[in-house]
Amino acid sequence: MARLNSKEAETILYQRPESMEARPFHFCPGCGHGIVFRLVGEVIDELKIRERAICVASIGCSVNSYEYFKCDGLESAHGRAPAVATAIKRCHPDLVPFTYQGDGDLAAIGTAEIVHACARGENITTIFVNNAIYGMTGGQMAPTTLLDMYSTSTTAGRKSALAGYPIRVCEMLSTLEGTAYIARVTVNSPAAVRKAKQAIKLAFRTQLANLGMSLVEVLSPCPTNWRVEPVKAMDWLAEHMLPQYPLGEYKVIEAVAALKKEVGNA
Amino acid sequence: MARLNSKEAETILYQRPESMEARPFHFCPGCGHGIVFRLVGEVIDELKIRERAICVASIGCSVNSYEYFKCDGLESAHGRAPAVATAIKRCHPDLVPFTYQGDGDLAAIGTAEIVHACARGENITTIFVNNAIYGMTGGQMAPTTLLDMYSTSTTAGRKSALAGYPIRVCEMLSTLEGTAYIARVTVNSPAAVRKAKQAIKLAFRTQLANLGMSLVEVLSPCPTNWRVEPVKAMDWLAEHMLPQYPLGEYKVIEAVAALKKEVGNA
Amino acid sequence: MVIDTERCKGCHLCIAFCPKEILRAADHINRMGYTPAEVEEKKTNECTGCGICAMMCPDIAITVHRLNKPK
Amino acid sequence: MVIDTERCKGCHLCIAFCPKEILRAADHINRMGYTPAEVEEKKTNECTGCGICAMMCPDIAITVHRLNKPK
Amino acid sequence: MHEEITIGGFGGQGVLFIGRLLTEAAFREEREVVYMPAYGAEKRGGTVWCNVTISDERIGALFIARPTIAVAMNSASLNRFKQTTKADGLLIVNKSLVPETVSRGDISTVYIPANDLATEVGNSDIGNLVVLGALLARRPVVSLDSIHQIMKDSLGEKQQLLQMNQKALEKGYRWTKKEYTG
Amino acid sequence: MHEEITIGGFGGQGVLFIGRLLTEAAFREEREVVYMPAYGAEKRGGTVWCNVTISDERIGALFIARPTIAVAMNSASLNRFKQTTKADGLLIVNKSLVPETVSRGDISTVYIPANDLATEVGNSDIGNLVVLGALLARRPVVSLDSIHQIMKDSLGEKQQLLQMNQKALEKGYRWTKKEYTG
Amino acid sequence: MSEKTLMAGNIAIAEGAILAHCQAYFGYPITPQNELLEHMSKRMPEEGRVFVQTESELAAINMVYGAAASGCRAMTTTSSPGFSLQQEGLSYMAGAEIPAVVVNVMRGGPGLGDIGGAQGDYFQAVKGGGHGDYHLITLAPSSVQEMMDFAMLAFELADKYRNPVILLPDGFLGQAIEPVVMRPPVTKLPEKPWAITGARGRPKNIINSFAMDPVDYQPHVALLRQKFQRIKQNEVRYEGINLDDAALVMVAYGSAFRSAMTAMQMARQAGLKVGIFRPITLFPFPVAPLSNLSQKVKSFLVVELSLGQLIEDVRLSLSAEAKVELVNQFGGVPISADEILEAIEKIMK
Amino acid sequence: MSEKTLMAGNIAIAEGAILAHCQAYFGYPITPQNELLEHMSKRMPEEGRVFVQTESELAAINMVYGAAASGCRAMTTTSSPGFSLQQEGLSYMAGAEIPAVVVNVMRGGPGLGDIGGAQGDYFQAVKGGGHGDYHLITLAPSSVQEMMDFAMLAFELADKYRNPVILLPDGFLGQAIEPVVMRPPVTKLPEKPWAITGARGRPKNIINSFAMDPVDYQPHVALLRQKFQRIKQNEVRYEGINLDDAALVMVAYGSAFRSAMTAMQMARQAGLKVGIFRPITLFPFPVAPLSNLSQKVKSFLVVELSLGQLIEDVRLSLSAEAKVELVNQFGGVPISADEILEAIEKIMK
Ligand SMILES: Cc1ncc(C[n+]2csc(CCOP(=O)(O)OP(=O)(O)O)c2C)c(N)n1
Ligand SMILES: Cc1ncc(C[n+]2csc(CCOP(=O)(O)OP(=O)(O)O)c2C)c(N)n1
Ligand code: SF4
Ligand code: SF4
Ligand code: SF4
Ligand code: SF4
Ligand code: SF4
Ligand code: SF4
Ligand SMILES: [Mg+2]
Ligand SMILES: [Mg+2]
Repeated sequence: MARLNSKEAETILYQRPESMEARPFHFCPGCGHGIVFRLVGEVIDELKIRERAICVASIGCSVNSYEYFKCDGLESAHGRAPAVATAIKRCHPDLVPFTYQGDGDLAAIGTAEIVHACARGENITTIFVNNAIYGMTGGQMAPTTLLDMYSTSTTAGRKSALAGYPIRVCEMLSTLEGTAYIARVTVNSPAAVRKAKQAIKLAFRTQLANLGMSLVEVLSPCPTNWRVEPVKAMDWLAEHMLPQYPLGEYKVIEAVAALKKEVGNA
Repeated sequence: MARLNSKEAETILYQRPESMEARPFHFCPGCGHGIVFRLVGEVIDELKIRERAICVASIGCSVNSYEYFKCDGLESAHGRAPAVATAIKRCHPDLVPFTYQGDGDLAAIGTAEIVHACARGENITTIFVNNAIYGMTGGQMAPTTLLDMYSTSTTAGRKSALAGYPIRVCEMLSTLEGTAYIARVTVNSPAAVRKAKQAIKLAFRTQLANLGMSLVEVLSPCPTNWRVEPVKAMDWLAEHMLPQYPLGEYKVIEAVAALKKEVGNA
Repeated sequence: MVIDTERCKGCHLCIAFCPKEILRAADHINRMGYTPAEVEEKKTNECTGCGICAMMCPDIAITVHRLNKPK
Repeated sequence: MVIDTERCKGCHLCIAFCPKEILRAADHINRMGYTPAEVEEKKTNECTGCGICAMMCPDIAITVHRLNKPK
Repeated sequence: MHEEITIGGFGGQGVLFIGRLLTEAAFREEREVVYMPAYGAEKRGGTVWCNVTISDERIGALFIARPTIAVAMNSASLNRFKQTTKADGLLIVNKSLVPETVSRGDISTVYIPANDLATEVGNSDIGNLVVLGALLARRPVVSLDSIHQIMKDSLGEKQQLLQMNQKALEKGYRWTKKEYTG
Repeated sequence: MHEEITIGGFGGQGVLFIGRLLTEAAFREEREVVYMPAYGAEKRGGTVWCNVTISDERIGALFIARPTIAVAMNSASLNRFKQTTKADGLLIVNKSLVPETVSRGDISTVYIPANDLATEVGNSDIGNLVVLGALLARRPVVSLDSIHQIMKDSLGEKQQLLQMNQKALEKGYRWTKKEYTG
Repeated sequence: MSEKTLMAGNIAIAEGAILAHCQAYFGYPITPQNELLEHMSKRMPEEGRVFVQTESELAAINMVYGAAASGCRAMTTTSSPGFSLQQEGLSYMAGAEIPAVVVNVMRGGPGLGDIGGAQGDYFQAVKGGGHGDYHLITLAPSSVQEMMDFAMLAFELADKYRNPVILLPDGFLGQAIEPVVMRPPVTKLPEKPWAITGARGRPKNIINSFAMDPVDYQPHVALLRQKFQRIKQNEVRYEGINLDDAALVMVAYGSAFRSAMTAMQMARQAGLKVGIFRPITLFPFPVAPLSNLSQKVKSFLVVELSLGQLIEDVRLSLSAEAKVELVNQFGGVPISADEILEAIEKIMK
Repeated sequence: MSEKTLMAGNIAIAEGAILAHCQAYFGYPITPQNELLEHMSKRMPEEGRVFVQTESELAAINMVYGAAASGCRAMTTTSSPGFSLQQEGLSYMAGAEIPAVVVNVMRGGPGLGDIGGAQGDYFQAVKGGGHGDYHLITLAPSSVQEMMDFAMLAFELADKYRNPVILLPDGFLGQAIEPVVMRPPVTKLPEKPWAITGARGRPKNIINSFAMDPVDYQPHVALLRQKFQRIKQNEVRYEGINLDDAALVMVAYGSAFRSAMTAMQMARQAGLKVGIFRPITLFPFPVAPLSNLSQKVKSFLVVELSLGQLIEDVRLSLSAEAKVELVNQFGGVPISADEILEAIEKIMK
């Protein structure tokens, strides 16, 4: 991650990734999207794929994600990013499209599109930000909202009898033969952030090696709609989300495992 | 199954179920739909639920299934039967809606609706007829079409690189917490038919006991689009479909297991 | 057992699955243009009423009766 | 390390995660109305350049430099 | 020249096939031609029909409401055509499967035992070609040769099938010439 | 009576809150009233504004293009209102946060150090209520009592908060009466 | 006036539906109607009725189909992109004669657009954004009171004609807060012997919009045509303001009408004889009243929040000699009384 | 005439697209256009191009969006219910200025309807079945030759205006077989510097139809409006037959036009001076040519396979005094020359 600038008398250890625009994020204070965006940017830098990467944005708080990366990008209709990315990859196998989707986008309205991108084994990468809530529209229940959790459409807490059970996306998608790499990570601590980045990087590498569908689910705080302070949100995440959504690698096909061995943590 | 008619000098062992109309099926010769319809009819008879059962038809060769049962019924838009059945059950918990869906209907266009009915744990029953093909529209590839299998849209056989991998629906849906009973059966032999009926019956019982979502996948022949004679189709099914789609019970929550024990094979 | 030959679509699944092998394809076609199944005349008595033919029939064309044994 | 206080949204994640506990909330608000993080004056030297603050910052408001040791 | 031909029968009787043969022949003879099959509901059993319009001019309607030539391969289609066939039109009936006759004085009729004649050439299933022969015998909308050529082109490798088809066609043609001279 | 009031400021300054208070008061005083918030893009940071139209007659437009009363809680909204405020209108500016002044002779202005005055009553955050007091001091579109009553109804249990709010409102009212007599 | 309440337009629709005894609500979040869904998530369970937050607008419309087919008053609410996703379902509902209410709180488009209020879905709602020949009764409220009243009316009309009814406010009306007179709740619901409620002691019921053979389907569509004809004859609603002496008549609905009202007041003050014709039912469009009016008035000004959609129906209604102009906004931006006044002045001098 | 081939309408569209260098095809089976999809499943891989059978029409339209946004000529084909599902996507494509071709081989509706041919999706295609203000260029072929030619033209127009183009045949045309003159393949494709092809040696490209603030989105919609205006000025296409001496002019497109042709021949034989005006572009509708024609001819007969949709655009085009009648079929049933002739005779005497 360190970048040596020989002309200066100092080493820059952390700074905005080169593949990212200077424009500040529109997110709320302490929003996990900001961390995830930066990780994606760092991975694009490190894999040197800015010129080939295509940011396939979805609809949610990350709606205009294409504005933050210095790569080509486009907007998808709500839930359809995997279809859009599929087409781009099929038409241009040299490009590196990735979708950036929230839990409402991917796990509610976009269920069919992500399932079938996985079933087809599309050679694309999905960054799936699970904050257990519909952030953009003001905090309604998402498919991933926890039981008993408050949301503006489950003000007495989500009850399974009325509103069903949270969906475990990684577990579900791992049953599909076309998936090559599926992992769940989070960003609620420096160690977790480091792991999240490794997973995102491996997902992109999976695409670069043409191994099939790669997806990283990132458990991410939404302090605004969780109604807690940003710092507390990190604890809330650990306490409430992790038990329902265990971290880990859910699918690592042999070729990806080999790749992983090969590159180590680089 | 035997029905004793004391006034007659003979016992009728097999006949058209009482809950079914006399009208002949519109299916092709040897079509598995006919067998599955009859099994559903027998189960409705035996559970005495004709007056409460609602046939939620889908779009496929079974498009007009409501015409064959003597219960109320309605058509759904392609893939949306689980949503339609959800609403009926929510509005009328005393009714017994069941969806009857093909593999194109349920596993392609209707992916989101079945996944979310399962995630919500709707107390409905789905009969899912997997014939590995789009029957009604003339034999195009379905999501469940086998690799290398001929279809009118994969005339050189389905290749995963172009057309992805077959979806194992039971395996996928079993990951969802709201499912109570999920099983895969077939109808390619008398023994298989008997088991299929037991599974269908248990699925309906699951609904009657308010235990959550129940789904029975029936591997079923489509001689017309498989381009084999009906009798050979049964062998083809055993040889080609069973390896990809292992029979068995994929999800039996405890309460269903208890129910099963309680009722035995009745 | 009785086959409703006008409902029969000539798939011949019943023939294939009858354990007694007493069914065969008729030599005529019905109104829908199909070759219905029929019981070989000589073997009528061999039917055990097992119902397997009815169970496999996709067109509910078969009814199986059993003469009650007089008490 | 340098905090771009006009980018900072005052989430204070950096403060919470700095292992050296040398960051704190400023006593003023920035142009967007947020209370930015700042380094406690006395502790400037304690920064190890570990980069954890930058790693946790959701708004890429932190840059971490290290003075190169003269060879 | 302008002929509107409708052919109806059971699925499996080869109704669409002889429609396509006529269309292809007309096309080769450089006429304007439209082939319009019935589709869909009729797919699985029931009566199938198709329209072939052959003309020397730009063709309008895809559908034929009142055919100048109608071919009834089953009773259901006869029922229809006996009403719709145009005055001065020709109605061909497959007597092997259709017992009924028509009592209209303003059209010509041919009652041909197509399947029986087909059986004579060795395959009861190709009554459709017998009927096509009959049609061409009464109304040479295309030449017999064109049809032969097309069959030859498409069945070249399957000599036996080709010969059977050719015989059936000829049979229908000659039978009709003989029975309905004039 | 017909007043068109627009209030603008940063999110978090309580702009919508005083708009709602005015609306509720007008409603209780049995006037026609429309409250129209800005929504959406302004949700997360940026300038928030709302419109309150109070009238004795059926109200037309939901939006106010040229307010008769404008309240600028930040510079961005002053920038807008200095153009749009109607001739003979009233423009109230929160001097604590907005250094600029306006040079229009055809409107009345009030420059009130709302947050400073709010600090005096113990909470710098409730400058919005100070400004509301100022508005009512210059244009009694609703009575001060109505506002007090509404606050009492909604904050009944939170006595401390209620008293603080009441003080801020009065402060703004009295300050303005004093500074802008007539 | 104690029976009045201050209420946002979105909430008024929700409460109107509840008063109309809406038994089942299905919806998916989308701005600018989130408050409506959120309100229903609380109120429906309180009333012991059905609320499901669906996985998509597609699921929502198909759940409405199921609920209404089973005899319940059912509703979904959405905004423009979500409404597009419901077009297949709406066509099915019209085809199968399902009475239900669909609310489209319109926003700026096309595409993802923005969340400002707009009227760019006029064609989609009024001409039929789905496939095949059908019409949806379409009601255009222009005040918070009407949000409530028309929500109730929508359920009545839906049941009366066994047809989906669209409530078509723009986003601004959804957010606006105004005083509302609460209405008495509906207590008597119509019988629905056709509904899918279980074949108990009666022949079975079937709900569909399908025939294997077109020849069998056509008569059904012919019946629908007759029904649409009846609706056209019986259900036209509109409001006329200052038409008696008007030299220029504005035609507008929704929040555009509200701005037109103010513009009219301003114009009248300036001595300009301006009136307003407000279609309340967009389908059936008030063709005859407008046509009659145009015997007398020759100058019309259409005010809309779209690129010229309403104006087509106005043109189709007017007599040959009448002249029609357009003043509009679009893409989520409201129209001000001033711009309208300007247009009026341009025409009238 | 050796360059002619007998071909079904659906296949002609497929081959036309391939000749136009369609680089990516996405589709979901639906009658009556299955042959088209099946043909593409073979032909596209043969040509080394992209074919994906999608999980739904929704996925298909969004894949077309992606493929076309990345600079490829892309197409999807469907029939009525599937077209309804694509309305959101079409609105997005119009909003984001994506050039692509969508074929709707119309069948009987509403609802599941039947698989006969129909024209009940006229409003949906021409007025915009999706949300917000936009227009789709809509081409109406009426022969198998035109199925091929207009498929090619559709790609040209799409690229010329960066706008989706709809090809709108009815199901009967899809199934009909006629001789077709094969066209030379397109070899030169337009540059697309705006496309999403990777930000290599140029500033990044963004494709969207969104703004946080309506005030920022409106100018974009204003640009779209200008484009639609240009399309209206430049792209009107129509055919007139026997208009010179016509006392009655029929207006018809698609297979209804074909029946009208025969009816006209019959009428002329009976000495009735009948002509035909055939709109080829439904959007832009040939308003001016029809309007001009109506200076001369006062009697019009609209022939359509729907309950009165085309007739609205005809009415909007005609001069005040012209009279318009309707003769139609609907719900999947074709219209015969006889019925049309009857209508002609009724009017002319
Ligand atoms: C078809 C459609 N339906 C609904 C919406 C409204 N909408 C925008 S974002 C969103 C949900 C976003 O939630 P999520 O995907 O979890 O993203 P987050 O904001 O939490 O990051 C919804 C429902 C839309 N834009 N389009
Ligand atoms: C929205 C929509 N898309 C497509 C179709 C066309 N369609 C009808 S049935 C069918 C597939 C049926 O396949 P399956 O569900 O496997 O049922 P099967 O016929 O094999 O029993 C399709 C694609 C449709 N009716 N509606
Ligand atoms: S609402 Fe939640 S997810 Fe959206 S920007 Fe704010 S904190 Fe992030
Ligand atoms: S096509 Fe296949 S599934 Fe459909 S009826 Fe025929 S055999 Fe059955
Ligand atoms: S199984 Fe049934 S349909 Fe098939 S041949 Fe036997 S009787 Fe006939
Ligand atoms: S009942 Fe059993 S023995 Fe008798 S015909 Fe049927 S299968 Fe054969
Ligand atoms: S670099 Fe490390 S030590 Fe320095 S401020 Fe950041 S977290 Fe603290
Ligand atoms: S983590 Fe970043 S945004 Fe948050 S307080 Fe620290 S510097 Fe500011
Ligand atoms: Mg979320
Ligand atoms: Mg199938």
